[in-house]
This record gives sequence, C-alpha cells and structure tokens, in this order.
Amino acid sequence: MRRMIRWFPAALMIILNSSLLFADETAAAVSYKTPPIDFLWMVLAAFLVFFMQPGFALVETGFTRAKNAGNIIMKNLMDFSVGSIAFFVIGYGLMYGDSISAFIGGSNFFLSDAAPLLPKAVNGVVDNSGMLMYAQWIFQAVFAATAATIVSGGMAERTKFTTYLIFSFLITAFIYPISGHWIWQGDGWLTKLGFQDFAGSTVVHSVGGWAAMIGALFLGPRIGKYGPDGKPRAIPGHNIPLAALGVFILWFGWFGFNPGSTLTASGRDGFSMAFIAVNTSLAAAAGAVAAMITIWIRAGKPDVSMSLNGALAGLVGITAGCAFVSPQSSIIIGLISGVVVVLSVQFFDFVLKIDDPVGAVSVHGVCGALGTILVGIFADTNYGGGMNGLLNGGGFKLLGVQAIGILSVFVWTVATCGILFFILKKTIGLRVERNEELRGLDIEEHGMESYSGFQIFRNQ
Amino acid sequence: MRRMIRWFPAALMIILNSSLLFADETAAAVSYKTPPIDFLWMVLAAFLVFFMQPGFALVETGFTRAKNAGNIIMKNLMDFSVGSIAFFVIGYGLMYGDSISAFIGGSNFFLSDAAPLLPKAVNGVVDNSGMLMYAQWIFQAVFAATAATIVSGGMAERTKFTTYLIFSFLITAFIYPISGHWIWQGDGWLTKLGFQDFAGSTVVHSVGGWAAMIGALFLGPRIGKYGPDGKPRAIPGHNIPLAALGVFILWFGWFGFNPGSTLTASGRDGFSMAFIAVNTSLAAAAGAVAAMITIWIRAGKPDVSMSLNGALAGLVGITAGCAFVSPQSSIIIGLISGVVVVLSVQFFDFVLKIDDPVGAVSVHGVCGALGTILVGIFADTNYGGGMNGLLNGGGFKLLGVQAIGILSVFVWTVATCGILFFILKKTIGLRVERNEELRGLDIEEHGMESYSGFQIFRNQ
Amino acid sequence: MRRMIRWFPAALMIILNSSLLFADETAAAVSYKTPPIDFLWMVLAAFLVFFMQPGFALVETGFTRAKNAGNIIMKNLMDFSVGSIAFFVIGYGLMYGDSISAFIGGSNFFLSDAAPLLPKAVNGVVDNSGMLMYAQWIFQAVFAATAATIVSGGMAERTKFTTYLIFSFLITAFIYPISGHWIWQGDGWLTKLGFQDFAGSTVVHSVGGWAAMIGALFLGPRIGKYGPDGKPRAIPGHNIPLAALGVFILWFGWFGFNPGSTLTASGRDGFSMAFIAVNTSLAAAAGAVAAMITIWIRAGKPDVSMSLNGALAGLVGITAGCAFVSPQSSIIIGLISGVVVVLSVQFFDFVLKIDDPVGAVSVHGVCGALGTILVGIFADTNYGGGMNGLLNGGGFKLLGVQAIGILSVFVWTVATCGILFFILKKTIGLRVERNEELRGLDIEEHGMESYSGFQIFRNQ
Amino acid sequence: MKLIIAYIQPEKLNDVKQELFKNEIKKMSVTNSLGCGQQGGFHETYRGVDIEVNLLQKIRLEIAVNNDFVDQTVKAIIKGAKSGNIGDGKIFIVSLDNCIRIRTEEEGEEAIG
Amino acid sequence: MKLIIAYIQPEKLNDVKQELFKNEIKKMSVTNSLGCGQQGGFHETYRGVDIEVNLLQKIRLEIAVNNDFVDQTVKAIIKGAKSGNIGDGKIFIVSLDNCIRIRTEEEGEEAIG
Amino acid sequence: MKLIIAYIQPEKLNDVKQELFKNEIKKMSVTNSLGCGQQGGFHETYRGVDIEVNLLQKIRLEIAVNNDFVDQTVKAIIKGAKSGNIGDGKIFIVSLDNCIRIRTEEEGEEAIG
Ligand SMILES: Nc1ncnc2c1ncn2[C@@H]1O[C@H](COP(=O)(O)OP(=O)(O)O)[C@@H](O)[C@H]1O
Ligand SMILES: Nc1ncnc2c1ncn2[C@@H]1O[C@H](COP(=O)(O)OP(=O)(O)O)[C@@H](O)[C@H]1O
Ligand SMILES: Nc1ncnc2c1ncn2[C@@H]1O[C@H](COP(=O)(O)OP(=O)(O)O)[C@@H](O)[C@H]1O
Repeated sequence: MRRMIRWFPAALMIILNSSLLFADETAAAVSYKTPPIDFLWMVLAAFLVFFMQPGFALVETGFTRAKNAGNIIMKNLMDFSVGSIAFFVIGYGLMYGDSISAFIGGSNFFLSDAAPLLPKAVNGVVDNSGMLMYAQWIFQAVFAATAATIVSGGMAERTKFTTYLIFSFLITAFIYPISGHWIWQGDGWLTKLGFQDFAGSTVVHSVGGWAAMIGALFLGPRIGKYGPDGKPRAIPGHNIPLAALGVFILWFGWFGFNPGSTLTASGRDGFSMAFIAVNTSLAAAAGAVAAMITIWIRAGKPDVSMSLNGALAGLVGITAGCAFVSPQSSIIIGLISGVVVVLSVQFFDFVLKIDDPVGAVSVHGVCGALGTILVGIFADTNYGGGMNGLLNGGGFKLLGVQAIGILSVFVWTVATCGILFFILKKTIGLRVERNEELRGLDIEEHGMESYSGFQIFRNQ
Repeated sequence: MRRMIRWFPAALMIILNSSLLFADETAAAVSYKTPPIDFLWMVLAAFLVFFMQPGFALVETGFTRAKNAGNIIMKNLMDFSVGSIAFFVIGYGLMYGDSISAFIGGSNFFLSDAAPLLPKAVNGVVDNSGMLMYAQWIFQAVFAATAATIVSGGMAERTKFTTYLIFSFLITAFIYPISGHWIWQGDGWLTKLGFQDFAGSTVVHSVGGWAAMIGALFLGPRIGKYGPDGKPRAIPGHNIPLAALGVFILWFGWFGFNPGSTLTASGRDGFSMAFIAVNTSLAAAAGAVAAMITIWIRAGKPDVSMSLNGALAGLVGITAGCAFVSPQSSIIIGLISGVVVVLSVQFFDFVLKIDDPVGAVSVHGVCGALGTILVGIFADTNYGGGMNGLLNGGGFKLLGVQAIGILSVFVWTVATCGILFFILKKTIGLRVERNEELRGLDIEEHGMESYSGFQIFRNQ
Repeated sequence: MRRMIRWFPAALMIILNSSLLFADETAAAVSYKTPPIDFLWMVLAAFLVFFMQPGFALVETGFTRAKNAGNIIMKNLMDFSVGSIAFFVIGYGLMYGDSISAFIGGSNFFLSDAAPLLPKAVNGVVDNSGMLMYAQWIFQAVFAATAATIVSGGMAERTKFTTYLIFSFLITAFIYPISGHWIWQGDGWLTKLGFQDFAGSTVVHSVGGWAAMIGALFLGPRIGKYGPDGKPRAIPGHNIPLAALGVFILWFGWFGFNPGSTLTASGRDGFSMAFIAVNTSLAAAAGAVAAMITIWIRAGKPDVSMSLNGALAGLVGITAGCAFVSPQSSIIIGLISGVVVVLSVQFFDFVLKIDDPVGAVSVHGVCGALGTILVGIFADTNYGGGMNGLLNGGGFKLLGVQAIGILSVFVWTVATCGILFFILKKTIGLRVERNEELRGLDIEEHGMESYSGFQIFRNQ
Repeated sequence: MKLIIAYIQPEKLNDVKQELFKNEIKKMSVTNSLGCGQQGGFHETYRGVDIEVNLLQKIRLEIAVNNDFVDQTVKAIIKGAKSGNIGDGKIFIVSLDNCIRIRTEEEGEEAIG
Repeated sequence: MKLIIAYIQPEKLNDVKQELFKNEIKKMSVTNSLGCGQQGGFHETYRGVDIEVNLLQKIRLEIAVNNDFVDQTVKAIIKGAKSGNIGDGKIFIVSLDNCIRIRTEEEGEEAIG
Repeated sequence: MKLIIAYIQPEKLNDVKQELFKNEIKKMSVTNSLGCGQQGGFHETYRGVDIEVNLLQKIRLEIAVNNDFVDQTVKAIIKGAKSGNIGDGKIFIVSLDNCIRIRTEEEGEEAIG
C-alpha cells in the first residue's frame, strides 16, 4: 500500500481510471480506524455549523438599527476570522490538549498532533487519527466561533470596534476553551463528575450568553433605552425579514450542531443522528409557538421578533439533551424554553435593566442553563446518556451534577469576562462616544453607510 | 453486542479511543438492515428540504409589500412550527400508518412505532428500522411543511393571522397526509393503480397550490388589485433581491427534495441521486429561461419576478418525474413549465381574477399537475419507474393513471379546503378589516414595523 | 442481479421491506467500482457549490446601487440558467470529452457517454461509471457557472442585458471549457506539464476575473465614477448586510468547492477533505483580517466591504493549493491574498482606471493567479500534489510550470474575451444609453423597481 | 398663486388624488413625513416593550394652484381625507410669489397647471 | 400665522422635541432631508476611495404656529438644536395665509394647535 | 429673502448642483418626492400587469436666498435641469419672513448664506 497518494489536480481524477485510486481499499481489503463516512459527516456538520455565522450576523443586524448594520456585520465577520486563527494557535490545544489537572489542556497547539499522512496498516487496520484531527478541529472551531459571536449581539450598537476585536480573540483563545476542557475533554473534571451536555447548551451557549451579559452590564444601556423615569423604551430592529432569515439559517445550521455532535455516522451512535434531528426540530417549533403565545398574552400581540427568539430558545434548550430525551420530552423542553425566554427578556429589560438588544443573554445564557438542567429531569437512557433524569427514575443525582456544571461555568465566565471587561474599560475603553453612538457606528467607526441611497430616519 | 451504547457528552468522543466505539461493526462483522449511508443521506436531504422554509418565506416576503413583511414571515415561521408538531402528533400516522381501506393511515401517532434502541442481531443483521423511522419522519415532516407553507403566499397581505394558524394546523394534520397516503404509502389506492409521483409534484406542490387557490378565492382580491374597470393592477413586491435569494435557496433545497427522495444512497437507487440532481437543475434552468422569454414577448420586458417564478415552475414540474426521465426530457419539461407558469399567472390575474400575490397557484398547483401529467409522456424505464410514457412507447396507460391521480388530489384538496375556508369565514373570519389591510398587517396584527427607520410609501 | 431496479414512487419505499431493495449489495456481495459514498460526497459538494450562485448574486447586488439591483439579480439567475444548458449541450464535451491534440475535448456532448443503467458485474465488481458521470457533470457544471457569474460583477450597472446573455452563453459553452480542458482533463497539455490547480484558482476564478477585466475595460467606467479631474469617486453599494450575507454564503459554498474537489470521500484522498476544509477556512479568515488591516492603514478606517473582499480573496487564493499545503501555509497565503486584494483594487481604481464595481477582477483574477503561483512556493508533498514548492525544497521547477499555466490562461481569456467584446460592441452594443444608466437598469431594462415603496435617492 | 400644503393619512392618498382629479387638479408633489399632532401617537410594542410612537406616518402633499382654484382644492382634499377621526390632518396655505416651468421657462399662472 | 421650517441635525431631534413640548408646542411634521451648507461635507471612504459627502442627512421640521408663538418656538428649536458647531442648521419663517383642520374643517388660528 | 422650491428630475441633481455652485449658491436642502404632473406617468409592468405609475420620483430642492440672488438661482436651476422634455419640473418662489442660523443665532440676510 502506498503511504502517500500522489495528488492530481482536482477534476482530473474523473478521467483517470478510478479503479487505480481505490485499489488501496477494495483490493487490499484494508480498513480504517475511523471509517470514511465519519469524516464525511463530521465535515458536513462542521459546514452547517459554520453557516450559523451568517445566521447570527443577520439576527443581530436585523434586530438593531440601520445606522449600525455595517458595524455588527463587521464584528461578526471578525470574531470568526480572528477567533478561528486564535483557536488554531492556542484555543484548541487548551481545550483538547492533554489535560493538566483536569482543568486545562496543554498540547496540540497549531494542531501539532495532526498528520496528513497515513501510517502503515497494523493488522489490516490503518490508523487515520492524524487525518481525523483536522475534521475534529474544523468541527470544534465552528463551535468556538459560535460562542464568541453570541457576545456581539448583547453588546451591539455601542461597543468600540477595537475593543471587541481584542475580546473576540481572548474568548476564543482562552475563556471558551478552558471551560470547554472541563466538560468535553475526557479528562476534564466535569466530565468525570458525569456532567451531561451533549452538544453544548452550557459549553457553547451559556458561555456566550453570560459573556454577553457581563459585556452589556459593563457597557450600560444604549442612549434612549431607558427613559428619565427608568422605564425601558423599545428600540425597534430595522430589518425583521433579515432577522427571520437569520433564525431560519440558525435552525438549519443547528442540524449540524446537534446531530453532528454524534461525531460519527456509523453504528448505533451514528444512527441516533436521526432522532437527534427530530428532537432538535420539534424543540425549535415548540419554542416558537410557546414564545408567541407568551408574548401574545403579555403584550396583546404576537410579536414577531419574540417568536423568532422563541425558536432559538427551543434550539438552545434542547442542545444539551437532544441525544438523551424522547421527542415528546423535546417538545416539552422547547415549550418551557419558549416561555422562559420571553420572561427572561422582560426580566433583563424591566428589572435588571441590562440592555441586551437582541436577547442574547436570555436565549443563550438563560436557556442554555435551563436546557442543561432539564437534562437532569428528562434524561432517558433508552435514548442515550447512561443516566436517567428525575422523571425517568434517576432521582436527583444527575440534576445535582448538572447544577454544579452550570454554576461552575457561570462563575468561570462571569469572573474572567468581568476582569477582562474591567481592564478593557479602564484602558482602551469599551464604549464609543455619545456622539458616535448617536450618529451610528457605521459612519463613525467604518466611514460608510450600510444602505446608501435609502432614506432612513436616524434620530435617537 | 451491546444493545445500548452509553452516550458520552458530545465532543468527548474525540478523545476516547474510537476503536472501542466502532468495535460493534468492525470486530463483530455485524451489518445493519439499513446502512449508515442511507441514514446520512436521508437526514441531510431533510435538512436541505427544511431550508426551503426560508426560501418560501423570502419569496413571499419579497413579492409582497413592505407593510406586511413581518406578518408573512410570522406565518411562515408558524406554519412550520405548528405544522411539524401537528405532523408528529397526527399527520404522520394518517399518512404512513397502517392503511385503512387504502384511504387513510391509522397507527404510529406520536411516532409510537419508532425505537431508539437496536434489537439483537439476527443472522448477523441488526434491524435498525426503529431508528430509521426518525429519519423518515424528519424527511416527511419537511415535505408536509412545504405543502403547508405554499398556501401563505397565495393568501398573503389580507388573511387574519389566527385563521391562518388554524388552517396550517389542519392542512398538516389532515388534508395533506390523507391524499399523501393514497400515493406514497405502499397500500394507498393510487399507489396500487400505478400512479407515479416521485418527489411530490402532486402530493406536495399541487396540494399546496390548490389550497392556496381556494384560499385566495374565498378571501377575494387585495384592495386595489382590481380597478373599478375590473382590470388587474400591479401591486409590486417590495424587495426583489430578497425574493431572488429565496428562489436560489429553494433551488438549493430542491436538491434535497428530489435527489433525496431516493431515500437511499446505496445501490442503484442511491446512484440515481446523481442524474436526479442533473434533471432537477436543468429543468429549473430551462424554466427560468422559458419564463423570461415568454414574459418578454408578452409584456415587452424580461420581468425579473416572472423569471424567478419560472425557475420555480421548472423545479415543480420536474419533481414528479425527476427519477423517470432523461436530462433532455427534463429540459423540455422545464421549458414547458416556464411557459405555462406565465400564461397561468396571467390567466388567474386577468380571467379568473383570483388574486395570488406570489403566483403560488400557478407555480405549485398548475405546474405540479403539469409535471405529473408529463410523466405520462416522457417516462423512460431506462431511468426508472417501471412504466414508459407516451413518447417511449408506453401508450396512454400511464397518462391515464396520472390524470386520475391529479384529478383525485384536485377534488380532495378543493373539497376539504373549500369546506374548511367556508367554515372559517363564517366563524372567526378569513380576512382582516379594510383599515387593517390598508395600514398593513405588521402594525395591525403584530404591532410592529418590519423596516423601522426606513421611509416607505405605504399608500394603496 | 437485476440490471434495472424498478422505481417506486418516492417515499413509498419507506414502507416496503427495505431488505429486498438492498438485497443486491448485501446478499450478493457485489461491489461497485465507485463506492456510494463518493456519489454522495460529489453531489453534496455540487449542491454547496451551486449555493455559491446566490452568494455571488448578493455580493454583486449589495455592492452596487439600488436602482440596478433587479438587473444584477437577473443576470446572475440567467448566467446560471443559460450557462448550465450550454454546458450540458456543448461545454462539458469540450472540457472533458476525448482530447483532440491536448487542446480541446471532442465527445460526450449532451452527456452522451453517461448511462443510467448499470452493467452486469464483472468479477463481482459493477462498473457504475455511467451513472457517476451524472455526478461529475453536476459538479463540473456548478464550477463552470461560477466562472461565468464572476463576470457580471465587474460589468455591473451599465451592461446591456441581451449582450450579457450572449456572453454568458459563450463563456460557458466555449471559453471556460477549453482552458479548463488543458488543466483538468488528464490529457490536457498543462496537466501533462505538471501544472497544479487543485480546485480552480486559475481554471475557474482567473478565467472569470480576466473576463470581467476585459468586459469592464471595453465598457468604460460608470457615469460619475471618475471626476473631471480623473480622480476616482466612490459609488457606495446600497446594501452591505446583503453583500455580507453573500460573502458568508460563498464561504459556506467554498466548503464544497475545495474539499469537494477530492471527488472522493473514501481512501486517503477522501480523508484529505478534512484538512482541505481547515486550510480553506483559515485562509479566508486570514484574508479578511489582512484586508481589514491593510485598508485600515491606507484609508484610516476598517472598511467593511474591503474586509469582505478580503475573505473572498483568501478563499480564491487558497483554492489552487488547498490540498497541497499545510494549515500554517494556508494562513500565510490568506494573509498575502488579503493584502494584495486591497492594493489591487486600488491599483485598478486609481491607476488603470478600470471600473470594477465589486472588485471581481482583483478578487478572482489577481488573487486567482496569486494563489496559483503560491502553490509553487508553499506546496508540500506531505499534504499532497507530488511536487514540493520552493520553500519545501522543490526548487523553481513547479514555480515555473505554474507561471506558464497562469500566463496561458491569461492570454487565452484576454484574447477570446477581447475579440468577443469587440464584436459585441460593434454589433448589438455593450452598454446601455446614458439616460438608461442614470435612471437605472431596473426601470429601463426590466420595467420594475427592486424596492417598491422605499424612498431612495437615485441621483448620480 | 398659492401653495397648498396638506398632511393626510397615508391610506387616504388614493382617495384624495381621485377627488383632486375630479376637480381637474392633476399636478402635485407627494412626500413622506412623520407627524406629531393631536392624534398623540399610539402604542406599539416591540419585544414586549411599549413604544410610544408619537411620530406617525403621514403623507405631505404640495399643490401649487392659481387663486381661483384654492377653494376647490381644499374642499377636494377634505373630501378625500376626512374620516372624522383624530389624525385626519391639516392643510396649510402659503402665498406663492412666482412659479416657473423649467421645460418652457414660462412664469406665473401659466406655469402652474 | 407662520410656518416655521427648521433644518437640524438628526441626533438633535429628540432634544428639540422636548424643548418644544416644554413650550406647549406639540404639533409638527418631520421629514428626512439632505443638506448642503457651510458644513461643507465630510469625507467618508468606501473601499479606500474618498467620498465627498456634501449632502448631509438633516431633519426638516415644519411647525405651523400662531404669531405669538413664533418667538418661543424659534427659541426652543435653538435651545434643543444648538451645539455651536457648523451644521447646526437653519430656521426659515414663512407667512401662512390659512390653516385648515381636515377633521373639523375649522380654519385659521383655531386650527393650528 | 425668498425660499425657492424646485422639483427636478433625480438624474439632473448633479448638474443643477454644479450650476448653483458656479453661481456661488452653495446652500440648499434636498428631499425625495413623488411628483404628479403633466408628464402623466409612464407604464411599467410587473409580472405582466401594467402599472400606471403616475407618481414619478422627483428631487425637491429648497434654497433660501436673498432677493438679489433669486434670478441667478432660478437661471442656474433651469440651466442644470432643463432637457426640454415633459417632466423637467417646476420652480416655486415663496417669500421668507425671516431666517435664523441656529449656531450663531444670527438673523435675516446674514443668516442665509
Ligand atoms: N401645527 C402644525 N404644524 C405642522 N404640522 C402639523 C401641525 N398640526 C398638525 N400637523 C400635521 O398634521 C397631522 C395631523 O394632525 P392631528 O393634530 O393629529 O390631526 P387632527 O387635527 O385631526 O387631530 C400631524 O400628524 C402633523 O403631521
Ligand atoms: N440657504 C439655505 N437654503 C436651504 N437650506 C439651507 C440653507 N442654509 C442652510 N440650509 C440647511 O441647513 C443645514 C445646516 O446649514 P449649515 O450651513 O451647514 O449650518 P451652519 O449655518 O451652522 O454652518 C444645511 O445642511 C441645509 O440643510
Ligand atoms: N402645480 C404643482 N404643484 C405641485 N407640484 C407640481 C406642480 N406642477 C408640477 N409639479 C411638480 O413638478 C414635477 C414636474 O412637473 P411636470 O408637469 O411633469 O413637468 P412639465 O411642466 O415640464 O411638464 C411634477 O412631477 C411635480 O412633482
């Protein structure tokens, strides 16, 4: 067997007698440690999760004002760009490198453990783990970018661009990977405790959500968000169709996020991609319906943007448990998330007065935690996970572990982001000038308009 | 073999020695009744079809007025959300449950026949049908949602939101599944007759299109659509780029709709996904070109929105026969559909005076029926289907069966929707007040604006 | 073994005992020359590349003025529609048909060599190449369409619609396939020289880019682009969020473009899809960052549209070498592309005064050539390709070959497009009237507005 | 010559235009405007938070007419725009010193119609 | 009666409205406008090319008041809009011949408020 | 002081601006407007159905000038905007009672330029 296949320019292969190329497998009856279909599924799922980036960008753009549209776009582009390089250089090693005290990874920076070459077969099996690591990296990188990009929504319309760039780098390089290590690296301390977060309600969404919360808190509300009487005022988003497209794209991408987290398409674990997809979609649907009804009752009208948030809340809520619960439970989890997200948005708006323009804290932070805790209630070993929740006779054990995990990640994120934003505020500053905010970040930070030629009212 | 694999938190598996996990297959040489690649293809195709939802939402939004954009978005979000829960609870059972008199399914509600556990292997083969059913459900659910969402386009800009919600529930729970049962369940009476509708020109698109027609008929035209002289007046859509994006997204999603309907990626039937994709894309291209030329001749200019409709017409037209005809025939089918859709839109507009803002009736109803009948002409057993059409020496037999199928579905949909809309009209009402229509459904039904800050002329 | 499997109407199969259908493979232990997973990967990658079409449409729409939005959309729709039919009839045969003197293909028009039937197994292997050719065609067709659609960007806002239609037909039918034959058909003269262009930096992007350059040159700049003093004036794009969505969609689609160019998902070549995806994404990220910094330095602000171009530049730059270089090199290639695209855009704007509204020439032409030449520097046989670049001890050999390839394609495209545009200009004309340009192509060429109801300033 | 400026409800534009046409007044200019008047504003909600919308969308008409047309113009506007509800709008009348048709460079009463 | 037309910076609209409200002037009409004035224009860049933006976004206010309200209206606008920088805007005052409330058909000073 | 209101074709704005600049008239305000005039409207089609577009996009200019500038302003506008076709537009002239520069609170002729 050739250890290295000569690469032909792409489409060329079509013409060559392909039997030559596949001679390796078919003829020699060599098998691979990880089958091709797992590679395929992992990269396809990664592509879908990547596609969530424009989903977030559109939701955040649509729910904020026209004068800041280019800025929010730019933040979304850059948190992915800066973030994925940071994750390549540092983050992935801290998250999945060899564990130091179950707390942090310490190897595999720059993907140093990956290898594009295949070793000789041993007992007819070729160990293709070196090549698999690339698939794992791209899959994990888009998850890391998801956590980072959530933050831009909560901090929209008033954050300095350079500050945001620095923050993006740091969350993807350090904050996200370290708590991720605890839960998703086999030797992490929360893994060992039995904490269950299948696709990242806590690992990804809560981290992003809590970071957004601290960011919004340090920034203070947008000018005009609270009247002199302290009552919140609505600052309507400027492009609901774009925001809705964003939500649909996220929903679509989530089919990579959750089902893709099987990390395999073969064997029983691979087959479960099917029911995970069902659970994911049903929870999103239930979340949208529940949020619509809740806001209908509370505000008298079926608010579009809240219903869209409801779908996202359902998706975030089911993310932790999508592989461990029945479709029926998924619907219930979705419904709960949909109700909670509305109450939470209003709680942050009216009571805590943390100005979160797109509801990022409630959708990702609160519903991420909620979904994680609900695993402790609805988990069913018939579906997966190895531990039953409260309703399936598992008692309070899993519930307790889940609570510990949620709390640890909350404390970690709040503490690190708190320190970080404090330092950034004291040094280069978090927030643009009042005048810049009023005129809009597009003109002030980027010297451009997003909708050139359109007549737009730009007061407020 | 373990009957149940313990679930590890997602990304964790990366670290574990994966050989353990795949021990099942490789070591024990167990095989599965349905191979993993079929699962993968089925869920991926389902994701693509899901993505048609925002495609429809954008087309409908772009082709209608800015003052109703949020409302149409909301209808699209909710017909999927309400609909997929309805299909889980009732619809799927009626469609694919055990047949009662070849007319209606009667089991498997709440997916009660699915099972997340794998049984023991029998003769080295594990029957994974219980897990496969989840994949089948998600695939079928997104088809059901497609039928439902078509209706919102034809009824756009004047339908009461609550009425639409109720209708969405009913079509996905009852109307679509029952006629679907006739054609796509092995024991359905049309299946037995030999009716051929590979991916749903009739099952999905015609049902949606005819329902839209009845809805538009009961509603009456939008204010200002017909002058005092009875002549139609154009009510231009407000966002052609968004509509175009919608069409491209639909085209993309159709690659899940048609090729995905092989339901398998293995064996000869799996390989045919390739030529089905070719047929699908060529028909769409031909439809766009033909519609452009037709409207160019008739109106003097190459109308953008009509050409976009032409691409959709080609897609709908090829859906029934994509697996049964040659690429050359696909181009012809696309061309015919592109011409017909323009004539049909004008026929509904000028002669029947049924106001269908986005052309849903012509695209989905008319071209759906057209595509189905054309199977009877172009079908070629070299490609698939087992029965030749008129041009390939099959005589009029298939043509006759196709006609019966089209007619039955037409009658079924028109009758059920007719009764339904009649009742809805007499009870809670179909249409918003004149004033609400004039001011726009966004403000009246949802209390919001879709393009806050933009200056928009809102008269008419 | 049945040579022809009877086709059942789509979803029907679900119900049938599927073991019957798979009997072929499992029972008879038949294997296929090309495994099912390769079909799956090839069509999925084709779908992703297809999805780049709306990506291009949105970028071009967003970066130009509102008054021409419908026109640019229409051009994008039609270059794909007309082009894919042209590629079916003529182009594919010229590109991949049997080679005549290593210069042009001469068979397989209308896909005459493809076959939807499977032959009998020989030695237990069924040759499914006839069915595979459909997959190859759809994959190649979307590449051809990519080259064609690039041109509409450089010629935006002033080109006659009919002229553009004719040009689209000719580039997809003749110009692109012939130079493509040299490089991607096994017998092409550049292939034989050892020219390396894995996924088409030169084959696809440079061809499109140089064609756009010649088109823009023959057209002359848009009215108002250059002041009486000859200095360029900015003509801002009208919808930056849509353009950004376009860029993200392109990035997403590029995961089909580059990794999909393995054309196989099995064996070592299939596994490399993973590192190719990593390389692709890192280069795009690096390109975005580098372009942002470059324009920040040169213009004082981090321009959004330039940064978006930077991401595309990184993608185009890595396309030739994505399978031959390390992730580290990919980052460097991305960075170089990001810097160069900015300098190039300004060079064309300020020095050459070729008015390229969306930067198509710089992104696709210049960075396509750049990426191809960089293969000669960074190529590393550990990753693939069989020839090391300058930095990996391969000397100047590969560099020389790459230069020859780039030059040949440049000369070919410039010459053929030059003649073509010259003839078109002298006959039906390239450019709309001054008045049509001022009032906008939407109203003049298509009789419509793209944003009906919105108040838009339409001067200039 | 007078310049008549009228603020009306957007949904009344067509009715007003028809009334004006009936009176042979076929020239006018229309602008979008936000109005703040007795109508006070209504309450929308966005994401569950009230918006006191006190700038309501209005249509602003500008019609230049000769003096003997003023009355019928005003009446036509009122006929088309009046619903009896708050927010129906206002009409303002300003004296015009001159009017010039750009195409022909005609001035004064000639140029108006 | 006078018609007061004021061009102000968009970001000052809220301040101006508040000052007007304090003076019991609660009726006005607001339009978007592009202004070309002493402010000259500023330089944006788009894709590295300068744009001499000499049409700046302004808000145009139209307020019809009775004569004894003119002074305080002008003062309120100045108070809300003045920052001392170029581009603060202008106020123009035109005489109104008449004013009609469409809803009630009242005319003159009655109708203004 | 006069307020000159001009409706012109959108594509003529740049030409008009240039003519005005040549005459040292550098201050103006620009609004979008839909015009209904002799031009009648043209026929678009949308999806094969005619649209009688009788509200055509126009640019509305507002220029306040001192009396001795009126003539040259009007001429400059005509020079820039005239094509001789129907739809070229109209110019209306209204007397200004006063003009105030917000920044300096200057009044009258001082404030205009
Ligand atoms: N004094 C005024 N100055 C300027 N615009 C006014 C004035 N009064 C009314 N308007 C305009 O007329 C519109 C309708 O006025 P409003 O007071 O609501 O109607 P009504 O007089 O029927 O109660 C307002 O929204 C505003 O645009
Ligand atoms: N003579 C004028 N005619 C019409 N509009 C004017 C005139 N002068 C100023 N404006 C409007 O007022 C705005 C502010 O004027 P500007 O000269 O920039 O302010 P300042 O007087 O404080 O320097 C301008 O952008 C324009 O909209
Ligand atoms: N009497 C009027 N009142 C208000 N606006 C007018 C009047 N006459 C013309 N206009 C404006 O001027 C524009 C051009 O007028 P039009 O009659 O078409 O030009 P022309 O006089 O060259 O035929 C119209 O679209 C409208 O905006």
